[in-house]
Amino acid sequence: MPEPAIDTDFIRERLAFFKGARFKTWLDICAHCGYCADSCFFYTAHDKDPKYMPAYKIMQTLGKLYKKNGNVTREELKGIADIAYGDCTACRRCSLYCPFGIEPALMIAAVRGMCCSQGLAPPALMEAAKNHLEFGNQMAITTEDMVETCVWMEEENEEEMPGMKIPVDKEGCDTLYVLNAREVKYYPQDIAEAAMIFHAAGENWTFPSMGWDMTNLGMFAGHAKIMAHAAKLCYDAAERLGVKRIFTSE
Amino acid sequence: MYEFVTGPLAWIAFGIFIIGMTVKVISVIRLASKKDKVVFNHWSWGWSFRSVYRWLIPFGSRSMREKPVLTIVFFVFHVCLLAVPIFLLGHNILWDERWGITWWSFSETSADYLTLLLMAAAIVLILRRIVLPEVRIVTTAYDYLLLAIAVAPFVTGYFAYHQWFDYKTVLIIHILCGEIMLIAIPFTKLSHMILFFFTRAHIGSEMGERRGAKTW
Amino acid sequence: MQVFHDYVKDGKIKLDPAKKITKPVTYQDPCNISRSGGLWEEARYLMNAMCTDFRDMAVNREYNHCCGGGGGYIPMGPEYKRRRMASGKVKAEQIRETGAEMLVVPCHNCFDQIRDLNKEYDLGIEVVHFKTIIPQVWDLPDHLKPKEEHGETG
Amino acid sequence: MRKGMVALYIGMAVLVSMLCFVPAHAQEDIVSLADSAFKDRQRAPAVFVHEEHNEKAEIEECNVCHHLYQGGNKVEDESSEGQGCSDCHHVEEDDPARPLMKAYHDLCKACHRENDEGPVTCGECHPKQRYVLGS
Repeated sequence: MPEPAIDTDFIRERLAFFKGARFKTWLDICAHCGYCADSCFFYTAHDKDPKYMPAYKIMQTLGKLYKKNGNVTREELKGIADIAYGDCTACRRCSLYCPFGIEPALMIAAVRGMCCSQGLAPPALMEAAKNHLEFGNQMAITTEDMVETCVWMEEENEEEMPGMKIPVDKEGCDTLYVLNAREVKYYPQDIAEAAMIFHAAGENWTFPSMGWDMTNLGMFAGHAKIMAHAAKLCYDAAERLGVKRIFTSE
Repeated sequence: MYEFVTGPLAWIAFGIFIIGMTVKVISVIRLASKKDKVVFNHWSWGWSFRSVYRWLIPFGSRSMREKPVLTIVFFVFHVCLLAVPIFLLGHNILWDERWGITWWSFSETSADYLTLLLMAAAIVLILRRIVLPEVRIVTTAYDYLLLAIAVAPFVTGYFAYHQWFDYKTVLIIHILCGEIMLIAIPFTKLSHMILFFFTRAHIGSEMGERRGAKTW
Repeated sequence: MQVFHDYVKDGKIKLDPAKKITKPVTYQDPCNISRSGGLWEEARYLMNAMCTDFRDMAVNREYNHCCGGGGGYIPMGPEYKRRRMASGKVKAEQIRETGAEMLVVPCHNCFDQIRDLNKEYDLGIEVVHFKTIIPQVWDLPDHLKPKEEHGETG
Repeated sequence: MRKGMVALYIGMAVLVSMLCFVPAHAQEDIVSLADSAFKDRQRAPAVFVHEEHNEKAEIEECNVCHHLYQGGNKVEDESSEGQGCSDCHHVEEDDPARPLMKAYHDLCKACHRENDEGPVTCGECHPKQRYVLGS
């Protein structure tokens, strides 16, 4: 099956959108001085292979897109996506080492957005991100499963800590607790541990049946719609239950 | 010719430099207030100033401390680049005669040594670009051109001071090089001489205000 | 993180000094919590409250190195695992240098990544959350204690 | 009586003109403006061959350069030759009578620029090696 052509008009439009004062100034003044190289663990982990130094990664991604004004082939964009997703975790460490305080992480995020729009985000990441839309969390866990897990954890730890509850959707609490969907799927004990601590501290808390996954894979993938959706779920839950604050597990 | 390059052309060069930089600053601020509103939601002058200040003093930032040799070279280069032309006796006399402004000057001998120091620093910077793979990979012809634009007034100035070759010709070339640099600043990466303060202030506030993370 | 710190600092949860962990422990500063979250001193307060031999990594606080699993790297799946392991070398070496036997990390991304690194680089380290460790070292008031005094959980 | 007065006048005039003649002769040897008031020189003294300069520039009146100021106003028809420039202009930069270096620069360069003749750049007057332009 022939791969669809790149929607260069769209890319151009995004490039124009991102060209605010920050991106423009950053790209304009990067002096290619090399201060950022040693700050990047991709660079040091690969025996100082220069192709992993942050400034180069930006030149090869966002720099290239601006230089060609979005007119890239699918092959080229694949290469760009490979760097944007696979050679940078957007940890922002290089920003602290740059004399100009340039933020490659934000630029990588912008590039990811453009790659994602052309279907070039890593498939597994994209799939997990899409789960946010369908299930409200990245692990495709249904609300029933989640509530069941909570009940199971309550029972499991009954002996350990009598009276400990995992209150789902309790209205009028002080605190809304949200967590990483991996906890529910792989480490259910984590919920219990949090519950025990809240219980011991006498916290008046609740756990939402929807909007409990605070991870935002849409953001990592560069999918603005999913990103907004995932964040909204959490805030909706907070509003619905009338809590004063949100605690996240991380 | 000398009258022309120190007269009308000097006016043009300084004019383009000052107007260009002003336009640049205004357009950055305007663009930022239009497209980067998020920056101003949590702006902190305190964090900004501290970030700028720490990066202006030698070894004021962790990044600089981790690369001491490079930092020394960078500082020598930048300090000489700014100080020598501003405090050079010959320039001072010229400004006094033409525009009636004057200030403290270096002695001719110290200016001479500082120029040598700058050229040495420039050579190190060029060698770095050639020798170090992580710098070579990001180096483009444009980077060398910028270095050339920045260093040419000093090389020619050094020649003129020592009156090597045909003095008057060298002097005129020197003045032209200086004017080319002034004109180039607003339109090239050299504009970092002013934009540095903006980007530094931004990151200082960005990382500091919300997170308390030091950007130095 | 902030919450646990406040609980312990405000005395809502009391820690039992006798239960403090004695083996060498280190702490992973997650990018989103330290550099982008500003919560590094809180973590150290907790660490020192919970263990007797806390060893910081060579580069820490806001200058920490990413574990190598951030930015959605973990959910990118198995195709990316080799690259993830290769780039995690820096973190693995940092951990090894501390000589710690246990590593506390408040972030699930880092958690998974460091567990993978543990296997890949044979670090022989126990990776845990604050959540896991606090119930091990706390001093519960009597009315909250289980009927037949267990002491510690696994 | 009258004759005696005339003789006295003539005698004085001769004396004065002789006095004038002596320094004028001495000036023939001037080849540079090495004013001893400058203690630490930044550059070599400016090359200046008095007679040659005046011939070339067609200057006949001394006070074109050896001006005399009184109360801030130039006194026409009077000249100050015989005095050193540094008698009035001091090296100190806050000298109200125009600091010495500036006085030299202004005097020479203003005239050169006005007449579009003669050196105006640093190195033309202050050669790095004196013998190059000294001849």
